[in-house]
Amino acid sequence: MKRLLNVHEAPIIIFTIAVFLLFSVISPDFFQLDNIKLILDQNISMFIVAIGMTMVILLGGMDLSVGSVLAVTATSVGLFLGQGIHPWIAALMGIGIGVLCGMVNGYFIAVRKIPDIIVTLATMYIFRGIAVGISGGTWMTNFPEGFRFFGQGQLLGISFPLLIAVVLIAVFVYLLKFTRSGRKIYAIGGNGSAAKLAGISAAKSKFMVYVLTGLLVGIASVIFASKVGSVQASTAGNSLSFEVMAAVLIGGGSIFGGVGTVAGTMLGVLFMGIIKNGLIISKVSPFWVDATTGFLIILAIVINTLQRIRQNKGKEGDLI
Amino acid sequence: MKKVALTLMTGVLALGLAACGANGSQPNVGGDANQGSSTDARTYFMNPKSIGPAYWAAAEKGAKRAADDLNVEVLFNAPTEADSSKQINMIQDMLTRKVDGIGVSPNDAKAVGPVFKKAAGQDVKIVTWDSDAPETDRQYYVAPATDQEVGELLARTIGEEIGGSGKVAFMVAGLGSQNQIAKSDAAKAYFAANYPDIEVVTTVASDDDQQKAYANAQNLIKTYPELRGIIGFAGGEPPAAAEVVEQAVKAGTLEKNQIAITGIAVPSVVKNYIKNGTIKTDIIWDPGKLAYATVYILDQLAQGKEITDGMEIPTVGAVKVDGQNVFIGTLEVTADNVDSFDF
Amino acid sequence: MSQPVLTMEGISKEFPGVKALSGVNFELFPGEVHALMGENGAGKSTLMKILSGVYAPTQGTIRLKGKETSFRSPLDAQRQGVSIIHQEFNLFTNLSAAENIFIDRPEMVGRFGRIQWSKLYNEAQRLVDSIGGGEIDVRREVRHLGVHSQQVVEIAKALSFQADVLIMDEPSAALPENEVKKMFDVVNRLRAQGVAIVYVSHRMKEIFEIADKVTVLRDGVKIDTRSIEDVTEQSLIQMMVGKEVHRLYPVRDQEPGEETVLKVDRLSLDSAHAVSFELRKGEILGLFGVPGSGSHTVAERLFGLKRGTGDILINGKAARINSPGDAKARKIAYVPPDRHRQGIIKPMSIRQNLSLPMLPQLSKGLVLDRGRIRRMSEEYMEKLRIKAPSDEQSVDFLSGGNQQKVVIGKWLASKPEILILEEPTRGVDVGAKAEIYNIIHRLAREGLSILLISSEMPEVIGLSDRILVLYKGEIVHEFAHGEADQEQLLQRASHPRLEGGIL
Amino acid sequence: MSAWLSGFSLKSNKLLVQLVLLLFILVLFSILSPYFLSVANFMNVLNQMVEVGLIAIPMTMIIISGAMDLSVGSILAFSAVSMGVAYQQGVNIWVSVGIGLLAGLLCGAVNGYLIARHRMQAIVVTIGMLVMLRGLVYVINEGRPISGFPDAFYFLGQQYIGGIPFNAIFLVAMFLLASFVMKKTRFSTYVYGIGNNEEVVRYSGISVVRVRFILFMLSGLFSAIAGVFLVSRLASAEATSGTNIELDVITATLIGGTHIFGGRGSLAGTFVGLLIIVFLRNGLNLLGVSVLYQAVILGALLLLAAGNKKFNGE
Repeated sequence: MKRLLNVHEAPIIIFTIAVFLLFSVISPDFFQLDNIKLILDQNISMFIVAIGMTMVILLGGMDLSVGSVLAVTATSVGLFLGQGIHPWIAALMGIGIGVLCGMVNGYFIAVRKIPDIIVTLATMYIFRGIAVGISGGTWMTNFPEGFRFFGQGQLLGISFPLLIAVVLIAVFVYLLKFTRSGRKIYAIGGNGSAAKLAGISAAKSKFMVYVLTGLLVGIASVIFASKVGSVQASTAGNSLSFEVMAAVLIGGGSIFGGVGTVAGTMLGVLFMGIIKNGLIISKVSPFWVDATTGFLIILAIVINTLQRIRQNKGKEGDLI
Repeated sequence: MKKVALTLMTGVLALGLAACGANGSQPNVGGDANQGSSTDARTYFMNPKSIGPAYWAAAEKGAKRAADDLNVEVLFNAPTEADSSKQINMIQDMLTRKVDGIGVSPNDAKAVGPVFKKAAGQDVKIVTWDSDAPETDRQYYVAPATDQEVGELLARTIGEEIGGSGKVAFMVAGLGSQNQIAKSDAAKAYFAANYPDIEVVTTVASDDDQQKAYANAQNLIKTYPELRGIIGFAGGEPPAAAEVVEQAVKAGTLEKNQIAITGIAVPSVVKNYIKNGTIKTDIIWDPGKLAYATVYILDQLAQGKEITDGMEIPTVGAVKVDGQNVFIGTLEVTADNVDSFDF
Repeated sequence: MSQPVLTMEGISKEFPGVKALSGVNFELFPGEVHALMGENGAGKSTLMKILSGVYAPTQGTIRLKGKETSFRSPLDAQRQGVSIIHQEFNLFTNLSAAENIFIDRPEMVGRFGRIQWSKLYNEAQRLVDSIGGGEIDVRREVRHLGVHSQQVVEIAKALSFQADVLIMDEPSAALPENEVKKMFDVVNRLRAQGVAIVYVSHRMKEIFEIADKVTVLRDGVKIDTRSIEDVTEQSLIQMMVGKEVHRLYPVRDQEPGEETVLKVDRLSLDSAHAVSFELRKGEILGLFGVPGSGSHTVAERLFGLKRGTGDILINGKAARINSPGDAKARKIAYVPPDRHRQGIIKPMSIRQNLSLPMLPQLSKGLVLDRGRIRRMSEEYMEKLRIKAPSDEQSVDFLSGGNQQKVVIGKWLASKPEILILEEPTRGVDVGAKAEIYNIIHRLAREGLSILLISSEMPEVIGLSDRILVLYKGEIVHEFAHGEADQEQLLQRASHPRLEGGIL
Repeated sequence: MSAWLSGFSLKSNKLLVQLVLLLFILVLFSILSPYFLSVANFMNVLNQMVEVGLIAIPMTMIIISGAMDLSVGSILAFSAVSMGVAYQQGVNIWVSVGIGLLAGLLCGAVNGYLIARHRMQAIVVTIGMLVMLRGLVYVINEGRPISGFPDAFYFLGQQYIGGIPFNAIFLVAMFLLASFVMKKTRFSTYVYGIGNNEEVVRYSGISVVRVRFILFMLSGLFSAIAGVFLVSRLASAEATSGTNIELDVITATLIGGTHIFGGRGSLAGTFVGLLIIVFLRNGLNLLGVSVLYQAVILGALLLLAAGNKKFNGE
């Protein structure tokens, strides 16, 4: 038990379980296989985007533009489909556009060395403008039947998007935990100057991370478009960046970089998803939903902070 | 302190410049601003709630067509989000441009009061469309019908479809949006009066976010297994509800036709759902015609002409004028006529 | 002996306006421990930085195993077999000890780019064990390790590169005495394996214990290289400081007063340890302890940076000190050990730094009194002889000594009664050191009570009226004026109980 | 000589760059649009920039101190609606205003308590507050706009004095007052000091907690004042007011040359940055440029400004 408590994600695990139990008691509809599937299903794009945001935050940065990138890619996919392009090719092209957006961010951040927050604030405006511009103000909708597969299809009896998310999570857990590239991200975020001394190029890693984030957002947007069935360029992914950042930080990440895991982030997303779903299932007045969500986010952060303090106290040895 | 002084000086300088500029350019502008005379460059500002949604894009087309037909200039613009204060800033900017009339779909009926008063003071014609701002200086309100009528129509549609009893949920774009509140209140009142066995279980809001609307609909059918109907009060809600219901039916968690859906949505967006029967009836009006009528009325006003009941507006047809309200009428979209709409 | 593994010839290094090294020759043979000595500012650190690939020399050649070479970066130097262990850790505190040792190393990567964690952990544990760090779990994150364990990780990291040449910069500074012994064991083992070690330290005793040769630098010039048998402590000091040796510590010509200004009673350092002592008016009380003894915590407690239990009496009155603000109100001033992090705000001017603690007193109501601030700042610039063209210059451009004087000056302006000085001359050159010592003396003579916390033994011995020795959170010995020498002091601070009967 | 110039002198150079940019925008739009260069239009713009401007004052200070407050928009709405509800309950309008301001202070205090006292990450806490307060706004009045305030109250946001909008005069007065504080008082030294090196300020016997707390209280207060002015200008208190205003405020601050990592920046710069974005918007509106392109232009400008700063700074 004590070992368990020392796991970095311990507080959020416990808190998530507590909230889960609370909802299960309040509403009999909550703790059901169907509903759990539903929660996962509703948050697929969040899960995927949050992987990218985890890496960005590990490097000590933040990406405010993910929502706008989602809008650009989803709109492009819609346009391609409207041109009668095969769904798979349209999806791949859309993902390519996501990568391109990531490269734009990466270029300004890693090469031109402009602070992340400024670049992504700017590209947030720019990409959103482009998205609405190319959409011509109309909705992307009436997608061909073949495109539905990405958001609603089944493979081996499992939801296809869920499968994609699981694969991506596995790949990135592996990447961050087991490869040099992944460990470099932790090293740079943990101690930039020591990383430099060890010959690690922060610029390369940063560029790569923003490109990968673009890729992930691209994938998420294809699933998003297919699942929701329609894309409105002006509002798609509007509050995505804040929500995803909150999820990463709730999952134990630190805004100063170097700390956080994909697993923790996924818990963070799950936590937010459970709250949103649970509040509605529990038939809470709609006016209270946002207020309660915000309160629980703050509570989660408070708990995280307490854990950090507790861990620092447990430092080995001397008086210093 | 030096820097502040420097800044202020620049400001003063700029204002000075502005003052000179204003004097210099007055003769030019003055000509345009003269009311009513039949100069060929009459300019109107058409201001929807926001830019982006398909509904307003369709309206823009109608406004542009009116501009061509009437040989006037129409500027069509709004903030990217349905934000009252940004909308008003934009109207103020346009008043500076000395347009001859403004057609506004206010995000907040009360908040446009002051800017309308100012416009009226400049003898700019004011017409609200799609959403009204009563008790302001607006001259006419152009709408398909009143919010109350639309709300009642939606309630009646769903009431008939589900046979007069059962649970119904409302999906709105924003909990704070005036026209959404008015319509949903009217629908509730209609149920209370005509279908006492219908219970409105909840109202969920998407904040105009498609994904959130989608998640809301998912949560609704999950939370209320015996739900019989959903009314979507804004363009994004019915397709989200239909998508979710269709997927649930496909997955076998919901019986076909268990949940009836109706609402306000552009036909092109819900075409597929209407064709395969997920939505039986969709209430809409042609936003293009609405905008066309608005520009037409503005132009009539600017030329000092009368607005009369039953007057014929080209491409729109005869309109009903009731006091200061102009109604172009609503349309019911069903599987039979869905292909006949071009918006 | 065989061929030298490393030869440096005619090494010079110039920075804009400063010649840090001129024409230094240096030879290093396999299997020798070569001590590099010199006062701060003598050029030691520049030479080390050239050797480890941080700087390129302006002139001169480096030959490694007979071949002329150059180091493009620290990593390049490491790959060529020259590793350095810095005094300040370069660790990723968010990563495990093992990963720190083998960060970004291709040899730990297996198929599919997979890092071989078990191999990595095993190798790391083996390395750490081999230098007496057996109690360290290399899977733990470094931020959970204590300072000395972190140092062991640093050493293991350097060793992991199969180093031919190992530079150790003040390796014992952070280690407790028993660890120093273990570290010597490692050094001896490495020497036996033929690794050449450059050992940089101020600690005479260690030099004589471990080194084979010693090279002394002064003012960027090499004075001499000698075999350790050919030198004594006295002659080494002579070589290092030149003729200034006698004037470094001014003669104490006044006795401290009788009245007790500060009385500390059972002041807790952590849950298990507490200290009690008294400080008299005009007294310089030295507080000495090896790192980890708690001397730093004493300062933190007195200045309200850390809370705990126990009584603090100032002029006989109980004082509650829960924040630095409380301490300041009780006329306690604190010159912290790390001036870059705790002492000066670099982009700000000397004047702004000097006036920072005193701004409430230098304001008329809410508005700053520019005139008084300028006069105050100019007064202390002059009093402390801070060398700068103007007090509106940013402190970033000052030398270490002058920066330190700014930190002292900003507290003197508050007219404190008790001044806590911690490592007042760290990273300060000899000339400035002497000046700062003079300032300390003058202040004591003017009646200021000073608590001097320092890890430099000569400083503590040379300045203090009394010395308290702290060991693992307890005061274990008190030396009266003139009673202590370096050997005794170190002994008491290292393992007091071996001597028996002190407590 | 140049080496002796401290980092602070760079600031004035930067301000010059921004002033040139502003002037360029003014001249450009004067040429492009015959309607731009007129007193009425300028007064209009002044009237519109007040809310963003008021919040930009504490935001500049907070960013200089190395933190950020993303909850300002929600605080604005919370205060505005609190005031409206109080008035609806029959409370005197000026007392209601007081209640609105108190509500803002309270939100600021919560932020300050968590961030200053418990050293939590400012961005995270304020995102949480952003969501929670916006939710509470809907709880308070179920999302219905509140209007029907007495005419005396509209003075704040709608009255012109000598041809100049009263709220703009108030904004300039606030900027001058804040500039005075950020130049002439010790508070400013503390704020810049914390932004550069928080530890040193703490080790100088100054309560960093108190300074940070005050900053977030100020942020709450000014957001509330902005809310009151907004209600007065629009004659209506809405649940959605102030949504995304934090982005405008931060953009103005950054274009104004304040460094995102703290330690450097000035209110004068923010004021110029504010003028740049409002005149840009106004000019583009007058030209009938769609808001879509406006967003793109604003983003590009931000990148340019930040990139340019790299060039002549650091």
